[in-house]
Amino acid sequence: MDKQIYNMENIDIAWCPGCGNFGIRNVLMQVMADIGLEPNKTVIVSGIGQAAKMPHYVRTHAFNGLHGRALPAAVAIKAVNPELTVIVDSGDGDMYGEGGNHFIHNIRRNANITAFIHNNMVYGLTKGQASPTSQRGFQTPVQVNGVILEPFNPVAVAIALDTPFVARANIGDRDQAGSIFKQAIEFNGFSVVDVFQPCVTYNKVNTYDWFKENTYSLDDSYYPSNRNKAFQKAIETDPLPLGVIYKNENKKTFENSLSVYEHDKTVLYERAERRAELQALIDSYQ
Amino acid sequence: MDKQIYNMENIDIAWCPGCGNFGIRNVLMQVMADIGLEPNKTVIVSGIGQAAKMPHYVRTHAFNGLHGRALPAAVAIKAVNPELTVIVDSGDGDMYGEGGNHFIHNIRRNANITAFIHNNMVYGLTKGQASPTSQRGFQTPVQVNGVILEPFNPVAVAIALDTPFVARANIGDRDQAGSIFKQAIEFNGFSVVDVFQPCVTYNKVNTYDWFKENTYSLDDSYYPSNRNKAFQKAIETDPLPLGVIYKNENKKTFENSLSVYEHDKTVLYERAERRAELQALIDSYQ
Amino acid sequence: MNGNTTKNDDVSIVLGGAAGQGIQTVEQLLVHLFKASGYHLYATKEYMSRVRGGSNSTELRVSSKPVRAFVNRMDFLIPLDKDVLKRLNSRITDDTVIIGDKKKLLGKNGDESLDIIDIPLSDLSKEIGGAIYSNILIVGALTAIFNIDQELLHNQLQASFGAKGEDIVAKNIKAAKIGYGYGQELASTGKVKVNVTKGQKVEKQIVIDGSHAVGLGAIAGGCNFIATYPMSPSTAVLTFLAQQGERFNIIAEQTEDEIAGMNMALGASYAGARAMVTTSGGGYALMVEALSLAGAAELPLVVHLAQRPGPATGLPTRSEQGDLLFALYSGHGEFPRIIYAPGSLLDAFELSQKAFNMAEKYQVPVFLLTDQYFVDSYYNIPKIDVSKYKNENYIIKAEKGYKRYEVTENGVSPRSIPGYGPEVVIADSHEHDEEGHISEDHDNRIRMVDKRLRKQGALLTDAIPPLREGPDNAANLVVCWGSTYQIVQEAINNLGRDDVALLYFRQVYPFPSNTLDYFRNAKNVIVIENNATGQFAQMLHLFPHIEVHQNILKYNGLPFSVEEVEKELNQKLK
Amino acid sequence: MNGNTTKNDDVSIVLGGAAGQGIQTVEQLLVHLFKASGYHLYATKEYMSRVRGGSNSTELRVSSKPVRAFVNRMDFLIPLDKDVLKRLNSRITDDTVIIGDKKKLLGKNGDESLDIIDIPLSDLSKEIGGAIYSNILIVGALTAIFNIDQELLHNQLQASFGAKGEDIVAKNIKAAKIGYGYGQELASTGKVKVNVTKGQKVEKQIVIDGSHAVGLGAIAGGCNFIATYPMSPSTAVLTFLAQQGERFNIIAEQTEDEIAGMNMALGASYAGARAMVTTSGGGYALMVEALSLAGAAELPLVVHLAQRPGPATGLPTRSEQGDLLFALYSGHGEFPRIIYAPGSLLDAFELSQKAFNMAEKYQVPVFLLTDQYFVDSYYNIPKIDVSKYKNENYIIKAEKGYKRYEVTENGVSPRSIPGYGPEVVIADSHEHDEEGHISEDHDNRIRMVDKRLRKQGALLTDAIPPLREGPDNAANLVVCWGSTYQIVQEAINNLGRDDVALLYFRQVYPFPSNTLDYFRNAKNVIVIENNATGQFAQMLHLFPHIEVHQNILKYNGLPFSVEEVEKELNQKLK
Ligand SMILES: Cc1ncc(C[n+]2csc(CCOP(=O)(O)OP(=O)(O)O)c2C)c(N)n1
Ligand SMILES: Cc1ncc(C[n+]2csc(CCOP(=O)(O)OP(=O)(O)O)c2C)c(N)n1
Ligand code: SF4
Ligand code: SF4
Ligand SMILES: [Mg+2]
Ligand SMILES: [Mg+2]
Repeated sequence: MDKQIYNMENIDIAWCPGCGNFGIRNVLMQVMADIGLEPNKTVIVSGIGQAAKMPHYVRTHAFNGLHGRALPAAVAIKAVNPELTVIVDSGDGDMYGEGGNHFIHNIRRNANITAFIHNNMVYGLTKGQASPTSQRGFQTPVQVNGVILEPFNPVAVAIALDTPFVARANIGDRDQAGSIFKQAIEFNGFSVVDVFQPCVTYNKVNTYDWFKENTYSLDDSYYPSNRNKAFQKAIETDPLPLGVIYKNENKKTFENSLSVYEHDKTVLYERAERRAELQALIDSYQ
Repeated sequence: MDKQIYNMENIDIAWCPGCGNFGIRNVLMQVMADIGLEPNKTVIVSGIGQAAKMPHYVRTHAFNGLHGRALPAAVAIKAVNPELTVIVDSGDGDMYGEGGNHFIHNIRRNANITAFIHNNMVYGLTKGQASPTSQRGFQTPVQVNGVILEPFNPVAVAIALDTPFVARANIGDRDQAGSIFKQAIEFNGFSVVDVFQPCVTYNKVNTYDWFKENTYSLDDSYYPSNRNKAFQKAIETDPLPLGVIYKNENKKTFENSLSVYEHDKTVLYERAERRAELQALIDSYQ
Repeated sequence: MNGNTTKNDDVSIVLGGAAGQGIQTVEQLLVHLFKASGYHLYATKEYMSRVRGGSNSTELRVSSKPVRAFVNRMDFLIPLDKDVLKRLNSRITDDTVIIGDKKKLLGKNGDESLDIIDIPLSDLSKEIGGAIYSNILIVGALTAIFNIDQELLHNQLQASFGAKGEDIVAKNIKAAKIGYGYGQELASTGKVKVNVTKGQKVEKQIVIDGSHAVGLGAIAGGCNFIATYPMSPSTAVLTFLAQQGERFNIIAEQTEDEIAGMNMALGASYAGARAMVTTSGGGYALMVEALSLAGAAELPLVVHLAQRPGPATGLPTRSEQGDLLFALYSGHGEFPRIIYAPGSLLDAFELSQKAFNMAEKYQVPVFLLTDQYFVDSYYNIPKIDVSKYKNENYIIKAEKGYKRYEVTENGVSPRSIPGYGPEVVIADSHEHDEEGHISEDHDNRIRMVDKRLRKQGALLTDAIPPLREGPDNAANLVVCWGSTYQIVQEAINNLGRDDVALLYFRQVYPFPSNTLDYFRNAKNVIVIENNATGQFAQMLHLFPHIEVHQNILKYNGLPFSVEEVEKELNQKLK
Repeated sequence: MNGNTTKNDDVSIVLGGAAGQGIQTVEQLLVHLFKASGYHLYATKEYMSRVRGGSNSTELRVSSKPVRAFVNRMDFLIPLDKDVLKRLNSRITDDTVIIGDKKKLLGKNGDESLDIIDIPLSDLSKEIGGAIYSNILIVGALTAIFNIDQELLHNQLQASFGAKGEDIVAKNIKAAKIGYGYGQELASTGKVKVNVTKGQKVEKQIVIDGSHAVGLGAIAGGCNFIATYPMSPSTAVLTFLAQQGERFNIIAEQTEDEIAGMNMALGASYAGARAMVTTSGGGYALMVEALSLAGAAELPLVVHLAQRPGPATGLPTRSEQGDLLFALYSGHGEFPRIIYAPGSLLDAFELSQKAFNMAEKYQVPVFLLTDQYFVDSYYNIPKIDVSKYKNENYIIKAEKGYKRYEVTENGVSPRSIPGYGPEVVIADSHEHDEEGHISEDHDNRIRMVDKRLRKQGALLTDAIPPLREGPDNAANLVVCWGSTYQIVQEAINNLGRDDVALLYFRQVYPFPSNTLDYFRNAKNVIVIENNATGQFAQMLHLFPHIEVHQNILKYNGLPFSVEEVEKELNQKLK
C-alpha cells in the first residue's frame, strides 16, 4: 500500500520546522502502509498537545478528544468494534501526566491497541513547561530552579504492570523506529511505545544529538521475554536502551475477555436488538 | 507515650466486626505512641472508603477529603508546614484506582510523608465491587464473570518509580506490621506501605487465612537497597513477600527542594508579609 | 396503641435494624409475598453509609389500591434493636403497633410507655439455630396477619435458601411456622387488625425499583455500553446492566475513575454504541469536562445522575434533588442538552428508553436525574409492553463527500461511525470545520456555535410537556419535578380540594414552548423540591418566566413524606 | 491611503506575522519605548494555537490620553508576511498606513490596490545578518515616526541583547539605525503624520498586563501557594508566581493534573496557606469536585479562571466570557461562593488582593473570572500603592473546646489550622458535626446546611457595588461585566450621548442588595457580553429580577472592538 493514501489535501501542519513530530508522522504512515491498514478500518485517537494533532494530519478515522483522555476512548472504540485497528498517538504530558491514571489502568485492561507516546520531555503546546519525563534540573518558566521531581519512567512502570509489549524508540533513527512501530501495531495486545521526539523550540537540552548520544540499541542477543531482565534494562539511563524491551505473548486481550464476544464476533452496532428477550426479562419480575 | 492519647470519646466505629481495619487502627495508634507523635503535630489524611474513615477514629488533626485525593492534600499540608507529621491512610480503591495518578506522581514528588494503603482487594464501602488489586477471576455483582484485568501491583509500580521506601505488611501479623509501620513513619521521604487487610464482608477469597497462607516474611538476609532485586521480589506472587521491599536513602525530599525553605525553615503561616518587596517589584515595572 | 391500624386497607410496616441484621432479606421476601398474594405494594429504604451496624429502616406499604409514595405513618413497627426505637421515635404514635422482642427492646431501662407486642425473637431464634432466624419469625408473623398462603411462603423460602441445603430450608420453614403461630394469635385475638383487599390484577403485575426501571429502559433504548465508577446511590444501574450484559449484548465496564468512564462512553458512542454512564454528584463532577466534549464533538450520551446530598461527600446514602442546576450548567462552554427527571417507575423506564433515542437524534447529552429515594423505591406496576417502545436508527453510511459536522438547518449533522461506509469519520474536541478538522477561522466559529445551539431549538419538537392533574381553573398550582411526584400526588389527593392542581415536570430542561399555558390560571404557584435553594423554582423564573409564589423545601437528607407535604400545603394553599 | 492617521493623537499600530517571527520581541520593545517616552500605551494580542507559523497579531495604541481598549481601526499595519494582509484584510481602510517589504508582501500577483510604504526588510536584514533583524528595522522606523529618543532605543537594545554578545548588540543597533532612517524619511516628507503628545506623568507609571495584575494582587493578598496544571490562557499567572516564589515565600507547584492542583490548594489552605489555582474552562471542569470540597470543608480558596471559547478544547488561545454560569453552578450540592470579574488592570489587582481576604473571612471559594483578552492586554497605570491594601488575619488558635464547624449566627465558624494551638483541627468532606466528624443526623444536617448558606447572606456586607458612569436619569443603561468594561466605556464615550449610562459589574455574584437601584431609571437595558447565550443577562433576570431589553453578544473567539460596540449601540439605543 502506498502511504500517500493517508495524505490529506491542503493541510497546514502546525508543527515547528524540524520538529521530531514530522519524523513520527512519516514513520507512522509508512508502517501503516506496509501493514496495509485501510483508512476506513483504522482510527487514530489522541488527546491534546502538539503530538496530539496527529489525527488531523493522517487521513484515517480520528477521535481527537480531551487532554489526557485518549486511552479510555481508544479502548472503548476497540471494545465496541474490534474490527478497527486503533492507534493512540499523543504526547508525554498527555499520556503520562494528565492521563497517567488511564495509562496504568489500561495497561491492566490490555486491549489490542497501540500507543505511541511522543516523548519530548516537555509540554510543547503550552510553551515549554516540564513534562513528567523532563529530566532533573530542566529549567522552564515554571520550573525556575529546574525540575525537582523524579522523572517518570514509562518503560519501567509499563513493565511493572506487565504490559505485554513495551518498547522505546528514537525518531532520530527512523529505520529502527519503523521496525518497532510495525511490531507494536502487529502485536496482539496493548503495545506501548515511548518515542523520543526532539522539540526544537522548547527543549534545548534533549536534542536530536542528545538522544543520539544518550541512547543505544538493544541487539539481537537481548530477549525481551524476561520481565526481571527487562526491568533492569528499563532503569538503565546512561545510556538509555532502545528497542523492544519487554514482551509477554501470553495475555488475553480485553476484547476477547468480554462476554459479548464469547459466542459471537459481530461488532456491536450490527447486532439486532433483543426485544423478545427484554419482554421475557420484564415479565420475569414478580 | 500512651496510645490512649489518640482515643476519642463516644465514637461509633462504622467498620464490621472482625474487619482488618481494626487491626490497622490499633497498630497505627501503637506505633504513633511509640514514636511519640503529638496529636496536635500530626495530621491523618484520607480519601473516601471504609479505610478512609480512619481519621475519625484517631484523635489527631484530620483532613478527610475526596475519594482518591488524599495524596495531593497531604503533600500540600507537608509542604506548607513541614513541622507536621503527615500520615495518609486510605483504601486500595481510593489510592490505586481513583487516586492512581496522584500515587504515581507523588512518588515522583517525594514528600516526607507516609502512606498506609488498606489493601482488601475490594471496594468495601460501595459494597463489594472489584478494586484495582482484586485478583483475576474474583467475582462481584459487577464483575459477574470474575475480574479480567491484570491486578495492580503497587509494590512493583512503586519500585519502578523509585519510591524511596516501599513495604508490604499483612495486618494478620501485627508485630511485623508494627515494625514496618514504624520504619515507614520514621523514614525521611515518601513511604508507601501496602497493607493486606481482610474485608470479612465482601471478600470471601482473600481472608485472614488466605493472606497467611499466601505470604511469607522477608528475613534478615534480604537487603532492600537493590532496585532490581526489589523488583524481583515485587513481582513474586506465590507466595507474596512481606517486609520492607525497597529502600533508597539518597533522595532529597520535596519540602527540602522547595526554594521557600532554602534559607528559612519557618512554616509558611508564621512568615511576615513582604510588603516593601512587593512595592519594589511593582515600582520596577516600567 | 389501639390495635387498629389507622387506615386498615392501606397499611405501612416499618422494619428497622442495624446494617447486616438482615432487614433486606425480610424486605425482599415480604415484597414478593405481598405482591404474589395480590396486594398492592410499595417499599422504600433509608440507610446509613456503613456496611454493618448503624440504624436503617425499610418501609413497606400494603394496600388495596396502588400506593407509590413514602408515608411518615408507621402502622406497624418492627424494630430489631433498641436503636430503631430511638431513631424512629418521632414517628411512633398511639396507633403504631410495635412488634418485637420486648426484653431486648426495652431492656432494664426500657421506655415503659411503649406498648410492645412481644415475640421473644432472641430465644426462639436461638432455639432454631441462630439470631438470623429472627427475620423469618417476623416474616411468618406478618404473613399470618396479612393472611398470606403458607405454601407460597414455604416455596419462597425453598427458592431463597435451597442453595444452602435442605437443613437450612427446614430451619427457615420452622421459623416461619413459629412466627406464623404468633401472628395468627395476634390476628385472631383482634390485637391487630388489617383489612387490605387482595386483587388478581396485582398478581400479574411486576415489582421493580427505580434502578431497574432505569436499567430496563436503557436496554429498551438499545443501550449496549456502560462504563462507570461505583458510587452510591447510582451503582445499581451498573450492576444491573453488568448482570444483563451477556444476554443483551452490553459491555459493562467498571473504570479506574469517573473521567475514564465518561471518556470511554464517548469513545463507545463514536464507534456506534448507545452508551451511558451512571453516577452521583461527586462522580459526575469529574465527568464534567467530558460532558463538554460530548457537546463539542456532538456525541450521543446518556448520563444517569442519581443525586445524593452534597456538597462533597455529604450524606452518601441519603436523598436530595440538589444537582439540578449543576447538571444544567455543567461543562465549560455553551452547548445544548436535555434533562429528564422521572417521578414514577414507568416514567423512569420510558424516559430512559427515550433518552437514548433523543441522544442519537440530536447528538446531545441527555440526563436522567434521579436520587437515592427514587432508585431505592419500588412498587407494583403493570407489565411493560416492550413493543410499544421503538428505537430509531440515526446512523448513516459515510459515503464520498461525507462531512461529520455539516452545517444544517436544524443544527443536526448526519452522523456516521467508523467502519460504516468508505469515508472517514472525525470526532474532534476543538472548534472544527465541517469535516471535523481544527479550524481557527472566526466565521466558521460562529457558524458552528450557531449550528450547535440551533439543536436546542430543534429538540423542543420532542419536548415532553409537564403533566397536569386537577381542575383546570384551580387557583393553587403545586409544581414538582422528578422523584417527589407521587408523594405530592398522594398528598394532594388526600387534601381532596377542588382548587388545587398538580403540575409535574419529567422533562425539566428545556421547557416545552407552551409551558406558560400550564400556569395561566394559577394564582398561587407553589414549588416543592428536595433541596435547600429551590433550584427548579429558579429555572421556572428564568426560562418560562413563571412567578413562583411559595417554595416547599426539604434538605435533611430524607425524602418528603406524604404527610409533610399535606401539612405544608395546608399552610400554603390559598 | 491619505498618509494621515485618522486620529493622529491616538494611533493604533498593528503588527502581524507568523508565530516565531518575533512580533513579541517588537511588541515588548515598543511597549517599553513608547511608555518610557511618555506616551500613553495600550497593547493586546491575538494568536493561534500553535508554536510556529499561522498568523498572529498585536495591536499597540499610542496616545496622548489613556487608552485601554481594543479598537478595530488600524492606523498603521506592519505585516511581516502575506497571510497578515489576507487575514486582517477586513480591517484595512483607506486610512491604514501599511509599512512593509513590498516585494515580499505583494509578490507577483500582489494586490495592486494596496498602497504599501516599502521598506525592503528582507534585503536589508539579510545584509545585516539575518531575517530576524527585520523586527528591529521596524522598531527603528517606528521610533522615528514617534519621535523617540534614539539613546533610549539603543540602551534598550543593549539591555535586551547584551547577554548574546556585543556583536549581536551592534547588529541590532545597526538595524535600528537603518530603520530609523526610513522612518525619518517618512515622517519628514509628511508621508505619515502622527501627533501624539508625550507627558511626564506617564513616564512614572507602570505597564502591566492582566496576568501580572492578577499575580501582583495575589501577592498583595498574601498568596503563598499555587498549584496548577498549565492551560492557556491562564498559565502566565502560574509562571509569574513561580518566578516570584523565592522572593515572596510562595510555593508554586505544577501538578500532574488539575484535580491534584485543586486538592493540593485545599490541603495547603487547611494547613494555613493562602492558596489559589489558575486554570481555564476545561481544567476548571476537572476541579469542580474539589470546589465542592471547598464548600463542604469550608476551606478558603481563590480560583483564577481565565476563560477561552469552549466547549471542550474549543479555541484554546481565543477569548470568550462563556463560563460564568458554569462557575456559578459548578460543584455538586449547594454552598456559597463569590465571583469577581475585573474589567481594568487596577481592578484585577484589587479584586485579586481582596479575593484572598474574602476567602479567608468567609471560608468560601472566590473566583476571579478573566479571559484571554484580559490577561493578554496591557497599558500604563499609576504605580499601585501597596500600603493601601491591608490583609486581615482570620485564623485563631485552637484552644480547648475548639470546634472547627461551630454553628454561628452568620454561619462563619472560627477557623484554626493544624499545629496552631493545642487542639486538633478537622477538615471533612462529609456532612459533619461541629467538630468535623461524620454525622448522619438529620437535624444536624439542617443546621449545617443553614449555617453554610447563611454565609451567602453574610458576605453581602462586603459586596462590591457595580460602577455606574453617565447621567443619573439616562434612559439607556448599558450593562457589562469583566473584560468588556473598558471597551464599552470607550464606545460610550465616543457616542457622546447624554441619555446613555454604563453599569459595570466587577462582582458578578452575589449581587449587592441594592442592585435594583442602579436600574431604576433605565428604560432600555442593554447587556453586552462575549458569549452566545447571554449568561450575565440571565443572572440579572434571575437574581435581582432585572428586565433586560436587549443583548449584544459576540462569540467568534475575539473580544469586542470599540467600533463594534459603538455600531451595535447605535442600533440599539433608544
Ligand atoms: C484539561 C486540560 N488541561 C490543560 C490543557 C492545556 N494543555 C494542552 S496541551 C498540554 C500539554 C502538552 O504537552 P504534551 O502532552 O507533552 O504534548 P506536546 O505539546 O509536548 O506534544 C496542556 C497542558 C488542556 N488542553 N486541557
Ligand atoms: C468521586 C467519587 N467516586 C466514587 C465514590 C464512591 N466510593 C466511595 S468509597 C469507594 C471505594 C472504596 O473502596 P476502597 O478505597 O478500596 O476502600 P474500602 O471501602 O475498601 O476500605 C467508592 C467507589 C466517591 N465517594 N467519590
Ligand atoms: S513546540 Fe516542540 S513539540 Fe511542538 S511542534 Fe514545535 S518543536 Fe515540535
Ligand atoms: S466492608 Fe469490609 S473493609 Fe469495610 S468495614 Fe466491613 S469488613 Fe471492613
Ligand atoms: Mg510533550
Ligand atoms: Mg478496598
